[in-house]
Amino acid sequence: MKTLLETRKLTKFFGGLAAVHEVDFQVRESEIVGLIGPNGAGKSTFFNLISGFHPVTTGTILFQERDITGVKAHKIASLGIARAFQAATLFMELSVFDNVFNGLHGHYHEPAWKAFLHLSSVRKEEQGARERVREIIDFMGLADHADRKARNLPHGHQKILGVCIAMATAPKLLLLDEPFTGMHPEETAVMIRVVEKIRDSGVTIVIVEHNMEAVMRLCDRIAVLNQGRKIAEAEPQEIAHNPEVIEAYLGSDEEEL
Amino acid sequence: MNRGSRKKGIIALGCACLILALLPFFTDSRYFMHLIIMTCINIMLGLSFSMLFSAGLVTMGAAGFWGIGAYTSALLVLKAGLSFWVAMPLAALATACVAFIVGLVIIRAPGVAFIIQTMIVNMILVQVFGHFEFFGGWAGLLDIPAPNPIGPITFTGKTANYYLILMLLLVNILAFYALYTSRIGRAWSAIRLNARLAETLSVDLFRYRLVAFIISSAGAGLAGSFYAHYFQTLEPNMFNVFKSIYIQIYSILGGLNFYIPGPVIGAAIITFVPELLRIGKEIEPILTGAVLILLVIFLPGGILSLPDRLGFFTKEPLAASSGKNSVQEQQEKRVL
Amino acid sequence: MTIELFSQLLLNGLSIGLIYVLVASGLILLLGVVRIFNFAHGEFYMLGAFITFGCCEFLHLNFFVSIAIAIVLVTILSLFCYRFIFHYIRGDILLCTAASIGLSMMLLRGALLSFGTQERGLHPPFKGSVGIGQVNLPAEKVMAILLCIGVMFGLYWLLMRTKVGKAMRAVKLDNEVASLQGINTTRIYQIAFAAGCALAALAGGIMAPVFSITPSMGHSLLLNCFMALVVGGMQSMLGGVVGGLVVGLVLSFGMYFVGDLSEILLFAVIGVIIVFKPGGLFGEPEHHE
Amino acid sequence: MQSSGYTVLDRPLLRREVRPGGGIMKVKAWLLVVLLVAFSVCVVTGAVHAQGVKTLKVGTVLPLNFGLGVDTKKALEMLVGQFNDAGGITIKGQTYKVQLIVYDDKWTAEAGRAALERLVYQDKVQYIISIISSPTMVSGLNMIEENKILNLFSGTSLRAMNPKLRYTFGTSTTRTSLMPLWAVAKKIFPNAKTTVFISPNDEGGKARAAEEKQVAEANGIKVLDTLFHPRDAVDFTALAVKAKSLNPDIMDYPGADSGTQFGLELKAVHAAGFRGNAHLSAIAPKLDEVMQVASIEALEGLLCNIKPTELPNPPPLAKKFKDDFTRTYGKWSEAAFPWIPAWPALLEAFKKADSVDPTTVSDYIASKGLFWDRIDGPARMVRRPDLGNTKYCDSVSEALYGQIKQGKIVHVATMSRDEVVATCEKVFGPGWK
Repeated sequence: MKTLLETRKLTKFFGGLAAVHEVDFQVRESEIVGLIGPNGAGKSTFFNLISGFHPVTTGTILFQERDITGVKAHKIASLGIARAFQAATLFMELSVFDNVFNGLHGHYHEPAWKAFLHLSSVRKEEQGARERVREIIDFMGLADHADRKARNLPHGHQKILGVCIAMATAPKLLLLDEPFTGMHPEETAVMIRVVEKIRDSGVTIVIVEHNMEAVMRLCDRIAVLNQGRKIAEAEPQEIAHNPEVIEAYLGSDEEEL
Repeated sequence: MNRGSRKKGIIALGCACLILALLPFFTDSRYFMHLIIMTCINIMLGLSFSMLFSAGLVTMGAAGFWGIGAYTSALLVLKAGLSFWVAMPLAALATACVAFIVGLVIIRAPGVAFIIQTMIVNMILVQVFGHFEFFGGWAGLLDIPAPNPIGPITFTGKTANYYLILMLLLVNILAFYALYTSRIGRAWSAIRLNARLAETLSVDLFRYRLVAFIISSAGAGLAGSFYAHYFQTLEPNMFNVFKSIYIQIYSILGGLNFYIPGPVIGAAIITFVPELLRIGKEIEPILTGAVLILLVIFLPGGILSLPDRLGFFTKEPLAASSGKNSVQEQQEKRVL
Repeated sequence: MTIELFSQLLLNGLSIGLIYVLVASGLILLLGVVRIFNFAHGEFYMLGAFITFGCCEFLHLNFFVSIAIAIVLVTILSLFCYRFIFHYIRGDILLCTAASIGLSMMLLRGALLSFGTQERGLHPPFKGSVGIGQVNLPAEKVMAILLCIGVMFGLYWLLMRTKVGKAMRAVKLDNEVASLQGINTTRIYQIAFAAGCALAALAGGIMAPVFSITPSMGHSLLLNCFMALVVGGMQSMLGGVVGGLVVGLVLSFGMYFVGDLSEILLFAVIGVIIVFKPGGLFGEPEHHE
Repeated sequence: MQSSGYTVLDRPLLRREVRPGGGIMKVKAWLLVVLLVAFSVCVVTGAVHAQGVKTLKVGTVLPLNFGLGVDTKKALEMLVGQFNDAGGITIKGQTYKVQLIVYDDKWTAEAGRAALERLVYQDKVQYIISIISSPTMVSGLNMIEENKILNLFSGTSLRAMNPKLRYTFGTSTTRTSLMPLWAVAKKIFPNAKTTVFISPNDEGGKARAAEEKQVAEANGIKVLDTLFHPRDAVDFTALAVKAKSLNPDIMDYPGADSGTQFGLELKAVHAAGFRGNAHLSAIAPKLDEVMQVASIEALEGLLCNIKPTELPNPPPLAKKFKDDFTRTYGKWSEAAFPWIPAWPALLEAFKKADSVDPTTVSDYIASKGLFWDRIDGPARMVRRPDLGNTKYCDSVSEALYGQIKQGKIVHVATMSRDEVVATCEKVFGPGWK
């Protein structure tokens, strides 16, 4: 399998503090990789570096063997890296449909002046986009809620909607930031099904998550970050028994394995 | 934007156009017509503000760009001898060019800094208009001719000018409406509602904001061009920061979430209330100030939120979730 | 350019700049903690000057006592304004701006009508001038410099060392987290608003013997203070201090060398600064990239 | 861990805290609607109150956001009230009373134009007097001319001297009283050779500085430099240091404000070490205000126009005005003084032209001129050939000059209106009468 995403000695300093320190990390096509670690281990910063929100201090990021270090966030997004945020970061005032509709922004080919004039070619293109939105919503099981405001959805649905929006960009790589946090068991089960469905559709996924059960179940491989460094990377079973990992978690008193 | 609200909007626009088009037949007060014309100009300025707001930016410099339009148009007519009808689009173009250059510098400024920097740009423009004799200095420009007549129609009276500004306003509204309903407008609203998320959806924040800045300034420039030839005199202080602040109040009073009807209502109120209170003589500003404060406190969503407030046409509860909302907002905030 | 001339202009710029520092710090406090763009700030400054003048001239009180009374009265007024206006719309910067414009209109015209139409000036509490080297500076300006520096240090101590100051900084960073930690944010908003307005009143009191006292005296000052914010940045008090001094010095030196172009000169300086540091000298970095 | 780099604005730009109590807010909102409706009904009905017959409507637009505007309004209201109480004016057997309509222009063109539009089209006034602010003046000139309204303005804008204007006349003498000032200065300071101007950089300041430069040089005094400052400046230290370094014999303040700003200029110039004791000002300073900011030493030697009300023995007209004003409003203020001569001029013009028709009156003034008694002495209309206007358009009045010694005004010279005209003609060429 080809390597989709690779970081080489990726480092980020905030002031004098290393949030991410010389992390080498690889994601191959069509796998689900988990990224775990105690609070403050640098997982979210790592995501922010990949999606271009923070400038990298040193190191390189390769996506499909292309160097994307220092590329702006919206360019990275249009290359095919999508991201669903930690909490429900949505367009709260918009309907579910419009939320997903916004996700299709990078997929219009007609030039902007035509869009301004609402020419028939543009209308046709938008019609196509609307159908695509319907498909995504159906696929993710939100069809019943299409006209509700995102603000008024239950928490679990909001998180699924977040994934929907990311999926609308037709990504090659999907970064999921804590998709299971704050969910009931039933909602978690739904989300797991959603993630599996996405994987089956051929999208590569990286998950940052605290919910070990879900991570263990979903991931093909797990990497562990602690204090900005990668301390382990292996199959789920091995990770569970890795002494350094257990030490990291026990030492921080945060989470139990 | 769903079909229902579009239909409603078109009906509202049609009715408003009809009423406004027939207005001169019902009144013979030229003072009233003057106020209506000023209202139309102010509406165009308010629309310019709310377009930037739709892209998540707040400007306190709209009056400066208004001034660029006014001065360009006046100078082109006075010094280069062009016809008003040529000078008007050129004025809008010149304003857009200045906005492009200014935007390159200030669009990147974070949040509140952008607000103050637009204010500074406005002050700079006023100083430039005042300091250089080319622009007429602090005394300003005098005897700017009225728009050139088209066939039998002359633009010296109020009525012809009124129809002219009404046409400009209509064009302005339609163009802005077309933008808001296109993917450009959707990208703006995405930026306003959640800039971070919009960025991950491959929306180029800088470019879209710059486009909003340029287009909104061009709208203000267009209004300025008309203003110069209607008012026939210009002086730098017409375009000072305090005017910009009023422009912002138009949108706030009307309702910030109503990009087009908001400024219409707000500008009408801010233009007419002080005139109604004129009989209060020297205490007029105290009364106007009180009205402003009361409106802001009691109707924070703007005048247009009144129907919602009173419970008309509400399909979905407005603040359905009170406790949960703020928790979500907190979480949302931490992501940023 | 002789050294005397240089130091004369420098000291003059400092004395004016420090006033901008006081008012701009108040604005930063309001902007950072309460999130209000207070366009009525100039009017609080004006009220401070008028009250100081009234106490000195009609009640024949000591100058410093008069300033204290001005601060107290303006603080009470500002708390009143906060409770009945800004409390209802707190957190929304645009609504607060609109309301503060309304307040500014009311206070300005109210002052003109109630204090009378005569322009005022306060006779300096100290006679003569102070010689520093070969430079003579009027005593009231020396006093202004010393008072401002003292107040700024006091403010620094207040923000950095006291419990209230720490709470303020916490609210400024993140009001929800602060309220989760048991800080009464409503109270902090009130205190910050009052403190910001009190600083303006203090500045007005200090300036009363230096310049004239008119109802519209706050207007141009407020605009200069906004420029100070752009120069220094809106994030920290340090930004206000540096911004205020830069504005004061540029205007002082500019007035000597280029006359009425001094404002344009100031704008040029600001332009250069925001091209290289969009958030101001001590402002927050860019966030888009 | 998360660094947003966006600390002040960490919170979204717009966030409304959710407030409980929707029900109460609904009631409040209804209440607001009712209040607003009631309010506008009151306003509209108040505006349409009945008016008596045979009343002349006289309009004025004043900057009520400044002390001088408020005081002028008071003075005009008092004068018009006295006039009506005295039975009005009888022209061709018909008695007229005057209704004065005052509007606020906030010294802005937009509000000023709206106020004028209201005066002209709504209130249908035929006479407008005492406009002070030049933005209002300039933005309304065309409309006033088109509607044939007699316009006796008080401001200093030179724009209104345009020969194309038929209905507009200047009644302020600030433009004309500075020429004799330099003649007086030549007598009082015989050894003076050089001067420096300190002037605001707005329209009025620049125009005055240019005029005064011409006058000074005609009197053989060299203008070393003109230093401009922003109109609302308060800190003049740097400017004063510069002016002092040029070492002039006379310090002159063309177009200066008459109140505390002038005082601040004097104070700064004094503090900079200027001890020539020769200051000039063409505008009569409001001494009580000036002395609040400037010390007696700083004022020493100032040669300026003075108002007759400030003399120890004021002439009867001035004394009556001062007494009436003090009685009516409890406190004397000289701020209104330069702005009210339009009122007696209007009455005199009615009498002389024997008509109240604005066109007849305007044509009479333009062709025959007008002599009337201002409160500060006899005045007359003059032509301004130097500005290309050969109709009577500007005014000249008897001028009093005084010098300040030990904080007191000492009357040094009186120029009758003919002498004033003569000195003007000497500088600007003949043909004024």
